[in-house]
Amino acid sequence: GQIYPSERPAEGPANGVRSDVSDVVIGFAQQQLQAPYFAAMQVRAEQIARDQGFQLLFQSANKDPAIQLNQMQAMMAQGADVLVVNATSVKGQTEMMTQVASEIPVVYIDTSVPETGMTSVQSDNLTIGRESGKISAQRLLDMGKTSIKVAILTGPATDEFVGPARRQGFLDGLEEGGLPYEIVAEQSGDYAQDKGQVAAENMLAANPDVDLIFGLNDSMALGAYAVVNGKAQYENVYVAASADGQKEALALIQRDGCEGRYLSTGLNSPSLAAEEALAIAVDVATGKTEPSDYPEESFTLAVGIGCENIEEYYDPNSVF
Amino acid sequence: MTATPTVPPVHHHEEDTSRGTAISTWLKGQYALYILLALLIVATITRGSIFWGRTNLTNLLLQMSIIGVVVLAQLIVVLTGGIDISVGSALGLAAVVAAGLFGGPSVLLGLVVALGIGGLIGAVNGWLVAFRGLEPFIVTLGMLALARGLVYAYGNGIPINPEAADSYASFGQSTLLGIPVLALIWLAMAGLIAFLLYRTVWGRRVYAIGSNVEAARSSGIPVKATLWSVYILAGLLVGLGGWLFLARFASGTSTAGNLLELEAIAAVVIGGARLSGGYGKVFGAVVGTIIFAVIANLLSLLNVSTFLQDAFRGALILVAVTLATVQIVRKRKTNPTQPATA
Amino acid sequence: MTATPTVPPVHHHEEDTSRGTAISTWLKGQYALYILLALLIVATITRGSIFWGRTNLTNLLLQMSIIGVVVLAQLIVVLTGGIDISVGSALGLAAVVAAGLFGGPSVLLGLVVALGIGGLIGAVNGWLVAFRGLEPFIVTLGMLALARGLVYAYGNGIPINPEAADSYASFGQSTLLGIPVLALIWLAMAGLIAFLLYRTVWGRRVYAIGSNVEAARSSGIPVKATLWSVYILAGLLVGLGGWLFLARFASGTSTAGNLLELEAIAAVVIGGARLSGGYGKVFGAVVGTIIFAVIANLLSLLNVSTFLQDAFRGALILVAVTLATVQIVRKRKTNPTQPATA
Amino acid sequence: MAFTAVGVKKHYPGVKALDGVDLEGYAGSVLGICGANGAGKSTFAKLLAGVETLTDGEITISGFPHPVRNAAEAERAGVLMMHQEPLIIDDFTVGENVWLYKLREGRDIRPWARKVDTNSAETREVLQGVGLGHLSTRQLARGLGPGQRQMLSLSRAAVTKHKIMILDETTASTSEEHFNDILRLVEREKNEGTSIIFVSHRLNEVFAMCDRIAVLRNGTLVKVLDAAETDPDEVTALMIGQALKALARPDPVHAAPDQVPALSVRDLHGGSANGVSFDVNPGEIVGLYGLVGSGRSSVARTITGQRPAAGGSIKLHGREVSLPNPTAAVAMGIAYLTEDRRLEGFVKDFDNGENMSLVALPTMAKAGVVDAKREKTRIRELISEYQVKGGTKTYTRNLSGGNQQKVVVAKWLETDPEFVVLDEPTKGIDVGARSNIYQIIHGVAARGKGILVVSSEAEELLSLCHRILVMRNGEIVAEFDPEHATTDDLVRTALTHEG
Ligand SMILES: Nc1ncnc2c1ncn2[C@@H]1O[C@H](COP(=O)(O)OP(=O)(O)OP(=O)(O)O)[C@@H](O)[C@H]1O
Ligand SMILES: Nc1ncnc2c1ncn2[C@@H]1O[C@H](COP(=O)(O)OP(=O)(O)OP(=O)(O)O)[C@@H](O)[C@H]1O
Ligand SMILES: [Mg+2]
Ligand SMILES: [Mg+2]
Repeated sequence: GQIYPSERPAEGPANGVRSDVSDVVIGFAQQQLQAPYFAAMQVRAEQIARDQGFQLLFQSANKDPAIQLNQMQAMMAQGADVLVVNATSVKGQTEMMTQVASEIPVVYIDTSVPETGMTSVQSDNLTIGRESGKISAQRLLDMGKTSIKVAILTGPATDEFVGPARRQGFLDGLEEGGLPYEIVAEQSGDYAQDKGQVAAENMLAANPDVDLIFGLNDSMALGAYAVVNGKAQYENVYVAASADGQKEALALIQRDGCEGRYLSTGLNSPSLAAEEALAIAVDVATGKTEPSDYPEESFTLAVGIGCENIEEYYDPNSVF
Repeated sequence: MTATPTVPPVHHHEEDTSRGTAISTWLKGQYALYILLALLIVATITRGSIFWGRTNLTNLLLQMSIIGVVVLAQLIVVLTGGIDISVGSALGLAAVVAAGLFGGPSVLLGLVVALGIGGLIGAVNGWLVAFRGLEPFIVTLGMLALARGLVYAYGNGIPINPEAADSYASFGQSTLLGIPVLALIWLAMAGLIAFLLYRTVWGRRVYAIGSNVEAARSSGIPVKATLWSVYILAGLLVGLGGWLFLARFASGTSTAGNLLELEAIAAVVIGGARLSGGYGKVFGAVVGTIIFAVIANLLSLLNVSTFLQDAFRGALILVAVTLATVQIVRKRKTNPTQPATA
Repeated sequence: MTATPTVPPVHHHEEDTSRGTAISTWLKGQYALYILLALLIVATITRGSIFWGRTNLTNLLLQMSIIGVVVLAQLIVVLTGGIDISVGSALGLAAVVAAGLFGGPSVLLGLVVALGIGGLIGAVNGWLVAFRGLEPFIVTLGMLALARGLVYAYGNGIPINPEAADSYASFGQSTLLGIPVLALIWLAMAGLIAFLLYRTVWGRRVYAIGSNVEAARSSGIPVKATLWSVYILAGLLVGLGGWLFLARFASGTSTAGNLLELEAIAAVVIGGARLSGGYGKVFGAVVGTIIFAVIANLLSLLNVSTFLQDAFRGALILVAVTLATVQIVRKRKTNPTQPATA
Repeated sequence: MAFTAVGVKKHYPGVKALDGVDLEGYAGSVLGICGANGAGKSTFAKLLAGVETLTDGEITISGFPHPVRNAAEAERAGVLMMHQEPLIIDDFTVGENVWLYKLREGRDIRPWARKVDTNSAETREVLQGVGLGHLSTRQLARGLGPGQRQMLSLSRAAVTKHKIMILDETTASTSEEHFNDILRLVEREKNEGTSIIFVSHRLNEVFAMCDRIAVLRNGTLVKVLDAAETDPDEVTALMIGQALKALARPDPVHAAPDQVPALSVRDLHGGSANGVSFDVNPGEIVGLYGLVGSGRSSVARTITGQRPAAGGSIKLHGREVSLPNPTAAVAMGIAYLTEDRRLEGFVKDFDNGENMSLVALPTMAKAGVVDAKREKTRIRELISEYQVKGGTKTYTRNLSGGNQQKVVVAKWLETDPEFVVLDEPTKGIDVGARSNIYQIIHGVAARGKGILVVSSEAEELLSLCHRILVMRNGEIVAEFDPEHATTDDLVRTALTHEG
């Protein structure tokens, strides 16, 4: 026999249409919690569930597709109507998600598995990175630089999609901004502040003449900032991030304004994404819409944040 | 390492010929079984209908089968007094290469490749441990990093989907008499290892080496060859695990098998094996596997907050092992020649 | 049949009084030192000027000091024949709570809190191991999950920045005679542990328990109390490590100390300690710490691709330990009663 | 000719354990090997059994094409060795230990080869033959005492084909009763044409069993004697270079009528001890005799906190004490010299110095910090006082069995205990060093301490003690005054069955 007899995507909520929002059960399969961005998404999702009164099953997979499958299956066993999934692997979950999506509608958030599920709410990492890159390029041009040496803090080796997009976007942004660059070093900081700091230390020791060190998220860039901050030998090194808009980074940009050394970051709002994805899920579960009503993907707002537009985005009371 | 509390009481002179006594003696040692029982009771009370539902049981079996095979590999290594922390990475490498080599055109070829990779890794580990006399921990730590590094290098961190992804996927979810085939493969392996350990000369050698390697050597037991064969067999099992991974997920992801080593060792230990070697049972290892799978499943079913899941899992382990030994500690009081730690 | 009627010459064991012999005997055992030497030579050839530059050396010292303290904690546990895989999570918890409790208003209060958390975790681990007779592996595995879970729960996964972040940061960067203060703290701890292990009754007891717990018990050594004190001391060291983490990164991140346990155990083992207990030196552990820090630093300086770093690290470990034992294995050939696996 | 050893040398770092020994063994004949502790007896045996590798020289075994190089080859050549520390796998059952050698190379090498039935009637019969008939074949070997372990390893003789059998101090911790079992077994083997090597420090046993006696000294062969044409005095003289002075009996103790006993035990239960009562006065050496398994060690362990008492009272100098663990006992000045040297005697990774100061260390420390100089000086003194053949920095595990025993005795007596229990104190110690140990024990008694000596050797107790208690089935059944008792009296009392 076969456990999942069909390969066609589910056409309606797994347990039939619910008449009332309070009967709805939504499973949220998060890919990991190791970075604040993902943690903030959970906090927002739980808030929404409380406000609207549906039941939220939230699990996080530690970046492991195997664990994620187990968790999704457990959610289905508990009667979830719709799944919101932040996939752990873009390429590696195709068959798995085909099987899962044959029994339950799947809304992707942040990271999706192409050709499976009903729709995806993504942040446009390429654009976010590009916008941040442009702002950084402008600042550096204003300082009179005509070309720069760059060091990059990347994600782990398992970072198959989001990281490379952010990296490419940022570099494109530098180019579009009219600033030629040379990459002199590139090391992983695992998206974590402490690992980022250590990697930055090493790269800067090997290449003290770097002009810009940028991280694929704010946590790592903050680590790099801690290295250069207050050290005479690195006074000409500037820091930027391609994405996230983490509170601490925004605070730095806010504090030092256009004199600061933390040049830019990109907005990747966990709250916005969570709101949109859950709205779709609830609509499908209550029969307001059908899975086939949605496009394959939609993007959340993508902007770069620098010293000039920081006021719009900095909120000292936000979780993230 | 602490003496395993399941070691039978030191002095008993009569032959336990009556079957009843034998069973009751056996039951006394099975504290892993009590932990499992307690877990199942908790599961039944809190989420009975869902937990015992057909869907969930099928899921559980599937979730256990891959780690289950790895636990068996870990068991035979632990029995010799060694440890293999490379099992997770080795599984990952076997899965990725089996998915990618020649494009991964067939499920059967994948099996051969996965076994080959696993066996090769086991052979290298075993050679260094047996013939070079190196600490298993440091050898397999090196292998852990090396194999994982090769996984990344092989696909540049991007998952590798075999050409035969469809066949893998449909094989992975096929059932026989309602039981997932992957689970059947796991149980067959458990049977095979049990046979090898309990019924063959090789098995006795494994236990002898783990219990007292010097006595084993002086008795003329081929210590090095046996150790090597143990690591190779463990490698083959891990390779099989990699293939099962492909069957279940139809893709060789670069995280395949990540952190599996900790869980495998934990399952072996909670199943009553002694990390210093010479004592441990296949049945215990199987129960240990089930325990960890049920814990993970139950935390999911209870929808415990993700932030708290780790904390719950940890607390559960601590409480379980502590409670299970209350009685054993009491027994030890009357028999204090038993070491507190051995 | 031949009988030698001449009275044989009396042979007796001379004490090695000559200093030269003592040093050469000592040098023979220091294979970790050779690995380090080889690494340093590689570093000098490939990236000499940068590697030996002031900035990089300062970085290296800073990078070593946190893990260095944890390695010391691991060492004393390993000496008793135990293992502590909760060190990483415990460090994380100590760091996060020290950063968050009362808002983390002062560096000194942070130290007290971090030591308190570390000591408490150590006390629980130690109590379960010493007085309940549980396997250290399974106990600390439970604690690994529990402490990490509490880290997540405490800050909902979001980093906690102490109010005194600036003081932490400036303290973390301060130097004394050009040497980072954090590194000095680490070295002072190494000195303290060396003193405790080699010069005190307590230290002798630790080794005795690790080597032969039954002999220790039978000789009237308070095995349980000593074991407990070892885990508590280890916990305090880990707590100190958490505080050093704060001083260095000025933020209690939820990943603080992640996977530190593997590296700590590896450093202890490559430093020559035996996982089954009773044998190991502080000097070796310090060298082991340096080895792993230099490997990571070097891979970074050489700008090795992320995809290949793990593979390089693994291969390096395997090659290093294999080469270093070529001579040892040869020695062992003449003395085959030595166990292959200890 | 069963084996020929020519120019055999074995050098350890710093020690020439054997330095050119030529020796031959004949089929159907027993060769005794005598020598002081550390003379190289065990080393020779291990070389013959292929367990250690020769530094130089050659050992050939008749019928085997080339000199043996390892344990597997020696086994194929027909060598069966009973090690001084018997090869027992603790996690195996008694039955599995009997058949341990079935796991050797050369036989059943195929991994799927099925193991033998270790609980068969044959197994039980074999155990019966070495006096272990009361053991279950299914019980773990872990719980067995040293004597039982020796006999268990001896049982393998009945299930292994061999042409040469080596008994290395197999009788060291067994009593007279078991020696008779061994004697019978050796007779049988001799008749089948086995060449036997017997190593023992009990000269009476050597003379009872052997046809020829080889005397080793410091790694060289002094002489090979015909047993019929020599006597114990000549052997002793060859062994230690001088004739042995007869042992002086200890001075009698004169107990004052109202004296409080150093130790007073009433109705003690624990282990196999079953309602035992006795007193030991200050300055008195009391012997405890009995057969293997009579419960002597249970008494010794219970009154020293090594195992908790199941009932009864223990008074030290008139004060009732509770001894939940050895730590408490040591704190009260009660010392227990274990009979199980391998398991509890010394710390494997400690050198002689560290082992000897293990218990007394707190007295050599200030505020927990060891006074290294004081420790070192004291250790040096102890090494020479106890005639340990080895340096302070030598690992105790590398010493010969007898020298290990000396280290362990020194470790306990160094604490200056109030009450001392010695379980088989001279196990494996040569005749020369033995009288030295006796003198030390006498010295302790002379300082007014109470001493209880457990031994399987009646003769030892008769010459060492003021008073001898005999145990049978966990109870004390008789008391003897050594002045008027003989070995025979003791053995007969110990053996007599109730009824
Ligand atoms: N593994 C070893 N390493 C170093 N020295 C050793 C080792 N084994 C034995 N020796 C030394 O070899 C010498 C001979 O030891 P052996 O065990 O043969 O003595 P023995 O005659 O059996 O003494 P005993 O009567 O005490 O058993 C001793 O000095 C001993 O210290
Ligand atoms: N609690 C117990 N109940 C029953 N039998 C026991 C108990 N404890 C020990 N025994 C057994 O009783 C026997 C005698 O033990 P003990 O060691 O006290 O005697 P022993 O005369 O010193 O013998 P040995 O010479 O073997 O040391 C041993 O076989 C031992 O296994
Ligand atoms: Mg000997
Ligand atoms: Mg006894």
